[in-house]
Amino acid sequence: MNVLLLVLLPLLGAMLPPLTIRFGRDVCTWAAMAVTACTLMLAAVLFIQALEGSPASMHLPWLHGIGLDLSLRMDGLAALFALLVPGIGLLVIIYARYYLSEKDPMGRLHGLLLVFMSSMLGVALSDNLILMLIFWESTSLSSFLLIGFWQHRADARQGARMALIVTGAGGLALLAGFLLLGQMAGTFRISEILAQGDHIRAHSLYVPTLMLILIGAFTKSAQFPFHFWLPKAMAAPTPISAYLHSATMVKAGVFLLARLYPVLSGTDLWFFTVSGVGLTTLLMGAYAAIFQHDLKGLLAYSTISHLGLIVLLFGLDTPLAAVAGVFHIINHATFKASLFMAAGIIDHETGTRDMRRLNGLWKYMPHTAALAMIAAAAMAGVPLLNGFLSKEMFFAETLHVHLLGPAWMLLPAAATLAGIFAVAYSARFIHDVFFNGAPRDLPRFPPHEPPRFMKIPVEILAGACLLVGILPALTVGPLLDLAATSVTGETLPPYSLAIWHGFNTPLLMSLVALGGGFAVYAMRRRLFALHERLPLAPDAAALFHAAEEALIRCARAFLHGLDNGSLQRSAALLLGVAALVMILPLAGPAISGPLPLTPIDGPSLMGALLLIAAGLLTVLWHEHRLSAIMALSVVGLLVALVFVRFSAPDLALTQLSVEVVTIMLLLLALFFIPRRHKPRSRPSGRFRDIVLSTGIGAGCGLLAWGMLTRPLDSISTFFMEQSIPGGGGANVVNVILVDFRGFDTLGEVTVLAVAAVGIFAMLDNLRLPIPAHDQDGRPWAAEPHPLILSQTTRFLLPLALLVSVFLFLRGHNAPGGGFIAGLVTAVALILQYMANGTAWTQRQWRLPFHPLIAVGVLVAAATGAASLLAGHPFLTSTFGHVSLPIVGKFELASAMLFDLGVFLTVVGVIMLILANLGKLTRRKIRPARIR
Amino acid sequence: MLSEALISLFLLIGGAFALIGSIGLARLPDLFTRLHGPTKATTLGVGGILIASVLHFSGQEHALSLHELLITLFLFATAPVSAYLIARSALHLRGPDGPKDDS
Amino acid sequence: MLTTAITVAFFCIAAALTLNFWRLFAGPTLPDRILALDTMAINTIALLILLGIHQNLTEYFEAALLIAMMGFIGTVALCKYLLRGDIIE
Amino acid sequence: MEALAALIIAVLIGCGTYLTLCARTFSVVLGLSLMSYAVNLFLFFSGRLVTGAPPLATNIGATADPLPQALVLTAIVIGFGMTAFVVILALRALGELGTDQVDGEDEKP
Amino acid sequence: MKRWLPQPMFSLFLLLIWLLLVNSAAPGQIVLGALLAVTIPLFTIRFWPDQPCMRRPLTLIVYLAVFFWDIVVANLTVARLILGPTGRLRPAFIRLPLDLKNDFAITLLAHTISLTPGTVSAQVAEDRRSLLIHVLDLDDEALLVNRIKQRYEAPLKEIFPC
Amino acid sequence: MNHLIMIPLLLPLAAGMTNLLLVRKGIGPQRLVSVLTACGLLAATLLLLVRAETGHIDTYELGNWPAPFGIILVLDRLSALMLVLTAFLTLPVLLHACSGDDKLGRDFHVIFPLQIMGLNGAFLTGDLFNLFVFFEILLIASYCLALHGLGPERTRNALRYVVLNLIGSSLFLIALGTLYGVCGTLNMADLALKVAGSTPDQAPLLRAAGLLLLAVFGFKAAILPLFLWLPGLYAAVLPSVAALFAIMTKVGVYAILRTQSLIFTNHGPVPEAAGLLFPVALATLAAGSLCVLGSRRLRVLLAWLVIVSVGTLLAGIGLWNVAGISASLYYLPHSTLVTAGLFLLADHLARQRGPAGDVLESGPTMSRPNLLGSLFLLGAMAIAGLPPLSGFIGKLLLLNAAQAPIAAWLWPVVLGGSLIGIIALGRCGSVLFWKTQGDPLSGPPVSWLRLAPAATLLLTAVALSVMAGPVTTYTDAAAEQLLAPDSYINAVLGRGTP
Repeated sequence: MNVLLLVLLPLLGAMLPPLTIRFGRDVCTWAAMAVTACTLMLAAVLFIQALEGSPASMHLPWLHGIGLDLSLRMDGLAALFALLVPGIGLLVIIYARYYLSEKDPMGRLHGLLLVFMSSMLGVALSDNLILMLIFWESTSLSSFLLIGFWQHRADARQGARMALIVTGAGGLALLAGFLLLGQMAGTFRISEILAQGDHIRAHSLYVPTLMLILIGAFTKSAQFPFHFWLPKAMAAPTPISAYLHSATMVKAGVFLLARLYPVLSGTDLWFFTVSGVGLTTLLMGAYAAIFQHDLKGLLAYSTISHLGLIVLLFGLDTPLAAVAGVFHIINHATFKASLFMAAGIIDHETGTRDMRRLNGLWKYMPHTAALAMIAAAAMAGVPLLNGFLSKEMFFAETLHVHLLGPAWMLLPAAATLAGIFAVAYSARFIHDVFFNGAPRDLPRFPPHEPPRFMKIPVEILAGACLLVGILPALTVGPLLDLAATSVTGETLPPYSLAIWHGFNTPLLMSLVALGGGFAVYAMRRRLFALHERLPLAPDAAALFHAAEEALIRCARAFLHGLDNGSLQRSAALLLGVAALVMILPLAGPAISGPLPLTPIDGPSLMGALLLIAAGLLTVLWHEHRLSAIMALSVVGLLVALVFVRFSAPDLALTQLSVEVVTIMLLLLALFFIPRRHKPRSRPSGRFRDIVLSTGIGAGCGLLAWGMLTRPLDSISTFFMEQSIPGGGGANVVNVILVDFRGFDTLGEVTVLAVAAVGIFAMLDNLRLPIPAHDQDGRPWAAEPHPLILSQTTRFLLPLALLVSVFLFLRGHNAPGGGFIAGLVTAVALILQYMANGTAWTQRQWRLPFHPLIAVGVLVAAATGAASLLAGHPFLTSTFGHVSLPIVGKFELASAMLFDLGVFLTVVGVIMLILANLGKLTRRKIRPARIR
Repeated sequence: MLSEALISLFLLIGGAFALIGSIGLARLPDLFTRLHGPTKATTLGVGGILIASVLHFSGQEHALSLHELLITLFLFATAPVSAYLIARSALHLRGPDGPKDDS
Repeated sequence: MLTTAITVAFFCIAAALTLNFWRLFAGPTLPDRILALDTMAINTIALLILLGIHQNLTEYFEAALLIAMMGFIGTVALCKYLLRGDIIE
Repeated sequence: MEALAALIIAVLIGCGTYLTLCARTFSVVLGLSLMSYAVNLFLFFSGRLVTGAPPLATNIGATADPLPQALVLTAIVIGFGMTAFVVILALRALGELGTDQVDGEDEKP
Repeated sequence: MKRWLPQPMFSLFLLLIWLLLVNSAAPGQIVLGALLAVTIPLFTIRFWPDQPCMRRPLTLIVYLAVFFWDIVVANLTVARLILGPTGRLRPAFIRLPLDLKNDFAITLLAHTISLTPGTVSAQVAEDRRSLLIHVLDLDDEALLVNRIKQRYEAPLKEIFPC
Repeated sequence: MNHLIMIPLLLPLAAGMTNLLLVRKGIGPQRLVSVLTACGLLAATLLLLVRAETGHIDTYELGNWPAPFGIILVLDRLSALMLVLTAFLTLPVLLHACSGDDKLGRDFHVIFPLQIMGLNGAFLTGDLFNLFVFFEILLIASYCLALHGLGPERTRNALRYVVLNLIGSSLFLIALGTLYGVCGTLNMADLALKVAGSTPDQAPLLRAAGLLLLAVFGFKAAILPLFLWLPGLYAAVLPSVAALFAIMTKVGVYAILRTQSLIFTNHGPVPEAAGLLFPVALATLAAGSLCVLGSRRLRVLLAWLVIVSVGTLLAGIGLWNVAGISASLYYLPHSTLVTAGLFLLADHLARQRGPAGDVLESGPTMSRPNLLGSLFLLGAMAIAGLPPLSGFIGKLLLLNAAQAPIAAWLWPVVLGGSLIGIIALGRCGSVLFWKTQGDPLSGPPVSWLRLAPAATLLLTAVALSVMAGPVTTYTDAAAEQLLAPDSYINAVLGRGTP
């Protein structure tokens, strides 16, 4: 549990600084420090436990199904990081208190630092690959927020995004690699996986797994060719750089190499890839560092270089190299953190980091200079400092590599060369800044020593460099031992942490490096000139940026090309897909079924031909719109005839009445729609339309043909049999509608109701120009309501209502029903509107349409719900026969009440739509813009 | 047998008149003359067939089946209005000069 | 005899419908087309009744009645459009 | 008769499709209406072609399949609601956008 | 009475229609029809504010008889004209001066004219003083006007005096 | 037979109609009705979830007619999940809308419950035609909601949406007609039996019908060539409506899952449809991701993210194994709720940014940048699939579900999509929150209360990831239930058939 606490403590503590910032910067810092200190102490306790041989661990199931559990374990390697991360963190927090200006949001910085600390601890402590990945990605994300801390600066935003993208991409690769690893091992538990090294190395998926994991590690640790994000990340405030790029973020990559060392290492592929990349990075970073003019840039490249060194060490694939690697992790953390802080102090006090302007600061800030010199010397590998020790071990290990065969000399030579570069840039850091004449137009002059407490972290770190450098075995011995053991997973071969191993080749290499380094530095002006003249190596960051921009441009082009806002294109795509899926399965000889065909008779043939002709006429006339409407209504009429021809009188009734309402709607709309002739611009478009139409038509026709020529065994016999005994009606279609499938009908009236409400909303405040004359420029007829028409409709209305009642009442047993009755009523009422005008009609009687609709649907629903009271399912119908004197026996069915609901809704809906549409022209009209 | 003959007669009359009305519609030279065919001949044609139907179903079910008359009533009530409105629209479309004798 | 008469009547009505359609197609004016449509509706009534007699079914009566009503209303709407543009003012 | 039925459906659907692909709201509405007629017919035909036997429980012997008829009825009603909606929407679009073009091409004057 | 049965004749007519519709004269249907014949006018009377006053139902029946006979004759005439050579037709518009005042009566007259031989009413003048009639084959305008006035307008004037 | 199953349908219907009666009574009572309804729905659906969790499949025979004849409502684990998701989405969206969006027209509270009813009905029904009817209800309601507030952009996009859906509905009916014409039944369980027992002679028709259904549902779900209607629409409608629409595509996904797992199983006589799903899903995912990157407005970007999530969901379903479907079922609530939350958040951002709106360009500083920024970060992390939030877990489950040969296709696309998501959202967040200039606009800063709905939705990403264990247990069970449709068929046709 304590392990979990170790991760949770900073995470929860992260809320403290933002909350306490209102009490002042000091309180905020104290809060952050307290949290960190507690974490550090806890880590120390756990470390001691681990030293005593009982490493703490915990295991909580989370997503156990796929093996993702909350498993944490404090082994040696984890302990190393568990100490480093809060340790350096504590110093960074103190330092940041003085580094940040008044207007920087310190609460956010400290909070984010703590979150970051928590994620980093999580990475170190995870005993589950996926869990580790979770923390891994959180470090990417929190580093994104940290790097972008100065959000107003474009370089900060860009650097942050670049870091996020590169490390995020690496994280995704890592995820894939982890998943593969998990699939190979059958578990995501790291401690279990570590035991399966041989099995995994022999597995066919080893190569992709290794590559993916290495991509993850290399992006995080800024290895070539993914190194470019790190210098850009220097836009962050220096405390953040000091933290992220010395001890934590970038170390996550090498941590991963160390963590999976027992599983993945030990193959040629590992050796060549890891050491190759490490070596390249080592040299490239060191070389580039020399030529940086920005203090932090120099440090950034040196960081890259040192990370390359560590990676190279792990790549060398010997236990002692691994020890050296672990050792260098510690050392690099200490000296690099202090160097960043020193650079920050200089920046803070002088206002610049440009080494061409910073000169001779020794005079102004000797204390800082002394500290920086210690740290820089450690970086250069000067004896008596910790850097020397690990570098010595590194040189020694390069001599023992046998895989290269006759070319074995290359590696030591390259290592020495890197050493030379390291000395050169360290020398430059010191000499250029503190000596080398006088400062040149510094933004802040004269500089002086920073506040006392700002130097304390640097002093502690520099002290550590010295202490470890002089007394390595006493100070870091046990930690290193423990950590390195858990890296290699086996007992380490004997090694000694001592300053003096006698005169040997590594010492010689060190001396060469020192001497060479100073020599290179001495020649720096000539080298700078030479470097300037070198053909510019492609700048990876610029390339990355260009690639990103290109990708976005490409995406925009794609997006723009995809969607031009055209309805037609989307419709064509949908219809095209439909045509394909209909035609492709049917394009075989087996489309005709076995059923014998029914004979064609003359009138039917004629009707069919007329129907087809009317359809084509609609297309032909679509520019002459009124004619097209007429052709359409012929289609409707003939479709109704088809329904009658094939025994569906109910359908014919519905079709006819819906038809006329549709026509009215279209006419109402047509009044407003301007008429223009515009030939279709592209013949290709028309060709496409014709092909598509033919395709869809052919597809549907084939489907219909295939269907009609095959026998059907349907469930309808049940309805035929049950209609009278179960539904109390002889008209099976109506009984299906109100009883067997009454739920569909309820849905259908709901659709109508919603449509009406929506239409009402659309008509609200709709302003359309009212044409003063018809399409040929003729003014409209003067007489709005022809006498003969209005007189006739007065007579027709009662008749129509009678018919409507008739259709309603008999619907259950013969063609008819609530829907058709509703339509007839509505149409008859609309006829009044047409013949007498909206104003007159509404003066006579104003129907409340909205409530009518609501009541209609509610009546239908309530009829259905009434059966719930009796304990039957919704919409269970009941019916009975009632006898009255004179009248005789007649049937009453609950379904009729349901039908009444339908009736009311339909009347309400149609009236609402048509009457309100008709009212459009009565509004006060403003001339609208019509193109 | 007699009833069947009667029904057949009415059917033929009805069919013939309906056809004649439509021939008129197709054949006559201008709208106003065409108007005469459908308003009268077709209406009567439908009437004939409706009477046939009345006879047929009354004979079938041995009870008076008169509801087809209703359709006739409807047609008589509406056909003139339709004709009137169509004529009126044609007059309107012809222009403001008002009705002229057609030539 | 009845069958023959029905068949003949069927053909008459079918021919009538075709002629109506021809008029609808040929126009030339919009009122012509409306007239053709109206006539078509009326002929359709005849067709339905005929079908009823033919199949000995009374179920088509309502459809015929409805065509009489709806055909009329459709014609009114179309004419109103020609006359006034706005069919419901 | 089956061939005729299939032909009717093919032609109506084809015409509807063609009109739907036109660049003006009015044509689109016409096309959608045509298409919905055709689709209703298709659904209706899925109960096969039965002549002279409306699905009344009082009828003796085989009748037409009532279920597709009920479905078509529902479909007609829903189709009507949708057509009405799209007609008014076309008007609304005309009012708001000042154009009845829908091919997205002539938005620029 | 007036309140609950605003149009007694019309209600009777509706009952008749109802019985026609249901195609039966069962007692139940008569009761139901009567109920509807009373209730529907209660509602629709709002849309028929200008009720014509009707006298002399007998004249109406005579009028209807004449009317139906004329329809048959009209059809034969028109059939002959249609099937004959169309070139010989003498179509023309004539204007019929109106004596009728009642709107409903004018409407009835227009209906009658449209349904009878060779004439279609085409426009009621805005002042309702005259009726424009299209004649398929015009022989003598004065004769026709006279015939219409006597045969149709006069009885209508009697039936609907106000 | 338990009547509880009717609540998700009847309650919103009654609420909608009550609100229609209350239309002239002002917004207050309507809001009350809507909110109470939403709460009631949440409670009822949770009870249903508890029932379904046991693995028992509830059926409800409407009108007391037995299975293949009457309409049957079926509650299995998948339906219950969708119901709860809908209810859970509804409440915050409604509350957000009540802070102003609903006043832009009189009928918001009429339509809104009916939209929910349509959704619930689609999730519950066991009858194909009834599914069509509920699709129409939810579509017509969605048209109205899409147009709510009106304005040219909304109208333009709604017109396209409506017309395309009308075409889609026509195609749906054709597929339905073909199925009925071949099998003679509409009940999905019965159809499953009939299709399984079909003759080779019927196969071409069934194949066409199956593919057509897939195309129609795919269109509603917004798969690759058919998704053009979505981005413009979602960016144009009111934010609360867009948030609700986050579930609209999921209805398509649900319908695909239901019909393909039940009727056109990949081992049945018509395997094509199921087989097509996977490549189409990947293509959708890829194209959607690219468009995410190309978007210039936040809401357009979010809309494309909806499409990406559809691709992801269908990819999981396309694997046709328990793990894949379970992954999708886990991902489904996540993507719905988080996208909805982001849409709501985008509304707040756009208001804060004044004239800059949601255009991804430098705008004024926001008045509570840390709060809004944290919420945005939360949502962006979740939707981009960054750990430890639900998006990551969903993708993890999905990646883990793919076995060797197919993983080679799935992994690169899903991971690449994630990367593009990270790039796009990183740019987006950096522009919105970092690249600011000038002071905050005058006007009250956004209050906690107003942010609460968005925050609730976004925080479900945390809840879903913490609860990943139990949730995946449920989705695993649901996926197993789907892949063994016999239990469904037996439950539906258990009685009433000889």
